[in-house]
Amino acid sequence: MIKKDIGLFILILVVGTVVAIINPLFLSPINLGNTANLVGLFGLFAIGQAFVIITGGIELSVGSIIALLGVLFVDLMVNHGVSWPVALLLMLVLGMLMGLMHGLFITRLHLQPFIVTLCGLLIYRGVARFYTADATAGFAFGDSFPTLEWLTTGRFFGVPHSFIAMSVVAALMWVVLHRSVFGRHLYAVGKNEEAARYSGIDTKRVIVAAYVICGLLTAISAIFFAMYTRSISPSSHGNFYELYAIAAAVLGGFSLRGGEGSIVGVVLGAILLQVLQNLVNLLGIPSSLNFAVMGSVILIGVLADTQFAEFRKRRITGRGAG
Amino acid sequence: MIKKDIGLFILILVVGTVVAIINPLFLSPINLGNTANLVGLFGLFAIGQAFVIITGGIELSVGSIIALLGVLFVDLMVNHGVSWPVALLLMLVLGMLMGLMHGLFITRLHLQPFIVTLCGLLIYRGVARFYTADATAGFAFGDSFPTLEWLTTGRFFGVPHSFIAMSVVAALMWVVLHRSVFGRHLYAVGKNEEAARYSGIDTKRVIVAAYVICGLLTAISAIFFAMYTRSISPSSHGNFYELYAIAAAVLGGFSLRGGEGSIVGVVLGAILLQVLQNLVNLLGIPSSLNFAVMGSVILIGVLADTQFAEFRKRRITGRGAG
Amino acid sequence: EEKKQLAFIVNAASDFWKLAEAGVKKAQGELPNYDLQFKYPAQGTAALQNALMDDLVAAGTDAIMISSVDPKTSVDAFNRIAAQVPLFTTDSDAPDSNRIAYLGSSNTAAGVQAGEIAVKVLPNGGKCMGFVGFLGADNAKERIAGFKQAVEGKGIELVDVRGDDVDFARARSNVDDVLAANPEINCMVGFYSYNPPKIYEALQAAGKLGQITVVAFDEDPITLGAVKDGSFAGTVVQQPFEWGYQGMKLMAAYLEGDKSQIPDNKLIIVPTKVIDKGNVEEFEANLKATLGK
Amino acid sequence: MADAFLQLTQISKSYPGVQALEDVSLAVAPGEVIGLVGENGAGKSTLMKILGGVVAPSAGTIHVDGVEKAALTVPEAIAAGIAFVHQELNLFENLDAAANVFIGREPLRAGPLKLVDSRALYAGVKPYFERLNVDFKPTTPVADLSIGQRQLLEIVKALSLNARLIIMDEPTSSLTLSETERLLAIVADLKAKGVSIIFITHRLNELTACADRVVVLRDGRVVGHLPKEKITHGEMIRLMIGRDLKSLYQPPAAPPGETVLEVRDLRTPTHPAHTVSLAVRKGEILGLAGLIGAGRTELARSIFGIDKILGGTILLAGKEVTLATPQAAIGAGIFLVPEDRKKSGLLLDVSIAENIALPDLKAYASNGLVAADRIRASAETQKTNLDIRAPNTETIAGSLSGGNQQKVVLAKWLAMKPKLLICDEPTRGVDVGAKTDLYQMLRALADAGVAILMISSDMEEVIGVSDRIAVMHEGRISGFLERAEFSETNVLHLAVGQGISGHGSNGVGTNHA
Ligand SMILES: Nc1ncnc2c1ncn2[C@@H]1O[C@H](COP(=O)(O)OP(=O)(O)OP(=O)(O)O)[C@@H](O)[C@H]1O
Ligand SMILES: Nc1ncnc2c1ncn2[C@@H]1O[C@H](COP(=O)(O)OP(=O)(O)OP(=O)(O)O)[C@@H](O)[C@H]1O
Ligand SMILES: [Mg+2]
Ligand SMILES: [Mg+2]
Repeated sequence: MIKKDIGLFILILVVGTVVAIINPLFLSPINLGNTANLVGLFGLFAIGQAFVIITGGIELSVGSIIALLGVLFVDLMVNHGVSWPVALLLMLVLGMLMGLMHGLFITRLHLQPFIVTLCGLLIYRGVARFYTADATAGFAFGDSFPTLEWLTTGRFFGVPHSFIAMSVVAALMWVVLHRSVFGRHLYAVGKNEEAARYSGIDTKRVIVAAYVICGLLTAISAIFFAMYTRSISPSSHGNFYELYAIAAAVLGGFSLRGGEGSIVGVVLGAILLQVLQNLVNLLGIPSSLNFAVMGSVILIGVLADTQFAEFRKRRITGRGAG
Repeated sequence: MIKKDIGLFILILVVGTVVAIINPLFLSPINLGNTANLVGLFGLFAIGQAFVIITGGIELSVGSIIALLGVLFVDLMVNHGVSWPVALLLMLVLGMLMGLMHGLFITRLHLQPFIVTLCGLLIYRGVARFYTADATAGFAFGDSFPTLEWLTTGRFFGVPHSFIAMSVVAALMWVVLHRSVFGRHLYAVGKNEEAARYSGIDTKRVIVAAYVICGLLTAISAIFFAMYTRSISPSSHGNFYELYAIAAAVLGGFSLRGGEGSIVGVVLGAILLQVLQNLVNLLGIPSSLNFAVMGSVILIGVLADTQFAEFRKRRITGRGAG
Repeated sequence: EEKKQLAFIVNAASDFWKLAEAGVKKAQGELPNYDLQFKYPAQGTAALQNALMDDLVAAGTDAIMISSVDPKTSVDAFNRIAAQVPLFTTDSDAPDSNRIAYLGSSNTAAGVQAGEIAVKVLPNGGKCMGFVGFLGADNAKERIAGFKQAVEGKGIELVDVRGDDVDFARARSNVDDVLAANPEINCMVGFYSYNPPKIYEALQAAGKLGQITVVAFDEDPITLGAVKDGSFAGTVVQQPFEWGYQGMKLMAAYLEGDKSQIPDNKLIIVPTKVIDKGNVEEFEANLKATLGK
Repeated sequence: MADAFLQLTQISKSYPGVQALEDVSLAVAPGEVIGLVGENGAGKSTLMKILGGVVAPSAGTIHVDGVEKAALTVPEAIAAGIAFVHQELNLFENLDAAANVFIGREPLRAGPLKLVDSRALYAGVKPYFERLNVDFKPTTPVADLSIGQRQLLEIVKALSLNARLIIMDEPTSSLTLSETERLLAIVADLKAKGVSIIFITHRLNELTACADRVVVLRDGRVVGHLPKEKITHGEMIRLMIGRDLKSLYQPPAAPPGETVLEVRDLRTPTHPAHTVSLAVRKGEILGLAGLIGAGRTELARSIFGIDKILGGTILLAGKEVTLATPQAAIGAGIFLVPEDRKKSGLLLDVSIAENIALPDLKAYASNGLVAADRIRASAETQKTNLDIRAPNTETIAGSLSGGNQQKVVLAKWLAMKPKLLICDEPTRGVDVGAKTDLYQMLRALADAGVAILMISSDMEEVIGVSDRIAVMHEGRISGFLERAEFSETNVLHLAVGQGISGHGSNGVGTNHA
């Protein structure tokens, strides 16, 4: 587990060093701050996704939840005069309810996670688009919520609050996943649900809890996103974010079969993805090549990692046999 | 297996009947023809995806392959004067090579299918966008390839050739999956790869073959798509198609854990998805609700199916007890 | 009861089209014998648009006006539809197809107008960075070409244009990255309607409002606000309201046999306008009135 | 005897931290039955896996018909005529029984199309099904088979290979006496046809009946050869564990107390027409015997809250309870050691310590946070108590030998304090030495006031360990036996649904409470 994380960490360092050599501005505080901000935004819901993936499930509706909650959040404040703490609380509750619903559909009605959350992806986006009649929800010019803005887009000694929020969440979730009884139960359920049930674990509750956590973290991230983009086009906001989240988790050593992965891994995965995004702009690579560069670096990185691991394993067994 | 298919079939009938009652034009030959055409286009690569899913894998690069091969196909013919049979053959070979590569990465270098094909998704789309510098590749006005056009977009007594092609492929693949030794080995590998290896099955070859088949069918579908849209915007052509394919398979009774599913199922899944698309347009539902309607119908359908199955199971055991 | 059905199909969901929708609504009020539909495709792809048109024709629509994602290469699909019902194009044209006429603005002309704003406020020249949704889309290419044409030889260079695939978070981080990586840039152009607001927010966050010249397109409220307070040099607006309104009236007239409104070159151009500090308040008031807000 | 066609020379195999085999040599001649015994983890399966081409040795050579090889692959082993009944079942649940038998070598038709010839397939398995007298059809999906039935299917698979050497790695661990006898008859039959057999088992009397010679392994080395005339129970045990064993049955310290669990007219989905009633008392070990598919496992699962019950009541200490979930059962002090360790008992890729702690994690946690050192300490205790053979408690459970895995499953529950312990085939694959230890532990638990319901297909075990035996037949209790009535014949008679002398065949037994 820890070895995998180190491999990913080295990959990030290598990529970062190469970029910094070509364009030293990569290390400028302003650029690091911007990248950290995005890592915070994406990391938040990637951690949520990680919890679901550990149980052997998948949460495809992340992007749509971010769009729907973003639209509602902005709309409540701008058009219905709801105060921001109330609106924020409402969104967090809504996110958890969505997760709860997914979890119940999966555990009580025995539907496949892929189907349930795919329907979520479709329905939430549809509702978001219908709600605004496909218009953009956004703040008017001059609309200002100083405290909320400071909380979500402010910086603390240059460190964006979104990144701080993500770090706090990651630390908390690290304890939950790697030190708590609930965390052990999550792994057990992901590795062998039947054996977990025979061991007296309430597997349904554990699975539902994973989706609720994912819903909550996604909702938090939805607020940050809404405040970052300040306007939400419900048809495109958050598109493909579920893939980002899953990719971050899988890069971080999670298996879609469940039962594997660490919080450190998924955070590193999120960092790598954002560094790759940043690199394209910083090196002036044509944005059409954006995807290709990302794909290639991921592939090469993962390849180097596994090949190195196998090489080491061979060396060890080789020695043992000698 | 067969029971599952019947449930889906009934769902399609119910949805179709409801739509036909509200708007009888649903049953007009022209509308049925249009829908059949789309079923053909989407069904082709969904069947390919099904082969990969049976092995417990996943192929995320479907949409990007359709974009890249489409761009190359059109470009070869329009700008490089390659004759269409040669271009077509080249594309099929390319599709198979991509599948081969994915398969080899997965079996020889032990990478996760999700990672390999995610990189494929990114890289192929990037290459396609770079190749045309984000411009659209398409036929100029007046460009005409009568035989090719007849083959791909023609109709036979009102039945679109794409649908016929899909039906032929489905029939062939049905034999391969459900009657041939290779098909049986696919199921075995998907359920328990280790046991399959112990049984003397060359599991790596089986897995690679599944990806190659998927690549081939995707390439065929890419040609049909290119001829249907006649222009390919590399940044958006085929976006999300992998989700469609996976959704069709999962609706059709496939499990992402592998080893389950039937060809009839995935074809029915593809039909349902297209009928839902068609329904939104035909009933004049606000297109913003498009997604929401699709999601709801799928959810309700799957729910009805599983609940009905459980009800029947209870009744049977209940009766046995009487 | 047999009302004739007219459809207006757009290329993607965006606020821009809300204005056209308002125009269509106004036309509906004046065309009680018609059923007017305003259609967003589920996603902005040519394939989906073509399928949508097929479905509409199958469902009995009598005339269609479409803003095609990709007009150049949709000619055959257009001709297939045009063989069944009268077809009009808007926003972007397919002159080689059998469409009845094009109604809309000229993106090249709009690009030129934007370039002229830049020339006016940057007499000593400058280095510009562009931001856009889809680099390969026709409207983007025409606007970029128009802009380049206008600044040619005036010491102003459009260094690069960054695409974001209509992902607002990317649109914003693209601007952030340029601010971090390209200190030589002193002018920015937002080619799609949501790009200028993202430029505004990024500049605001970096404390660089007013230090970098911004040329905008379209009439996002943030854009207008920025023009008003002088942060933006100006914006080029089309008149989508007129497209919706005039387009529907045009189709209704055509169906009733009145072909007099179709000019010989089949192009009905609704001119674009430059909005700057001088006329922004008046424009904003008009806009509010049309949208009924 | 004919010359050996297969020769293993100085084979060694090491895993990280474990020397599984060291300098093992073995020759196999046509038509001989070789018994292979040894404690759990002695290296028996590893040696056989090398023969079957599943793992490669670290050192040594293999000669097949005089051709030297460093290692075999699975296809090479099959080509050499070596068939394998794996200790851990390796079947495909998504295929039917016949398809599993012929997997990897399906009969073909339609020439180059390579279609499966289903007719030949089903016809092909039929003789074997008849020969083993199995109670399911070739078309039955494997997902619907019980463990015992699956084991029979594995045997069919090996027989159908028409091999010249069949390796049977604990083929009888889930079989009852009658199936075992049928298998031993088949072994004799095969031997007569010149087929060689390597027979691994922990039920040593099976070897007394069928083996020509016995090879004993200890800690990866060959520690003894026994020619046919010297194959005795005692001799094998002495070589295996280096000491004698005490007799199996240990009487309870005190007469049984009040009834802990009573089941009244319980009906389960598989046998909905029949009801089960039984009672287990404090301090007693109630054996539950029956043929394969008699419904014992299902009864246990129903009591434990895994399967829904169709009717009947469960009383705990005289009070009616509903145990809808395993959590409820565990909360009430009812524990189940499941039959299928791979599927329901273990997290295979997790350490021994984590597996043992899993059911009772809260006990190792304060404020919801788990204390890893407490887990390790408790696991160490269990490892010593049960003699789990592994380098340490951090060893991954999946890398353990079959018997040691079983011990880990037991350890999960022994670390807690049950009121009623249901053990479903608790010693499946456990070696004789460890079995004795285990029986002692069960007895100690019983003496400490725990009621124990022990489901077992091992006749020796049922008769040797129980204080009382209940026998099931097709979903109902066909009779109870008191110690005085214990005998193989009596158990068998009840198991096939016949009565025994002086006892009503449908007798639900007197209520002892
Ligand atoms: N894949 C593996 N990785 C690490 N160690 C292993 C692996 N497979 C087996 N071992 C170890 O090798 C030793 C021999 O195991 P093996 O399965 O051959 O024992 P066995 O004699 O068959 O025991 P049993 O009677 O319990 O089945 C054991 O200590 C086991 O833990
Ligand atoms: N998962 C399952 N699904 C369907 N049927 C099953 C399942 N497991 C067992 N059965 C069937 O239920 C019946 C009772 O099986 P059970 O396992 O309870 O018997 P048992 O007495 O424990 O026998 P065994 O020695 O084979 O374990 C058998 O006929 C078996 O085929
Ligand atoms: Mg073994
Ligand atoms: Mg059993």
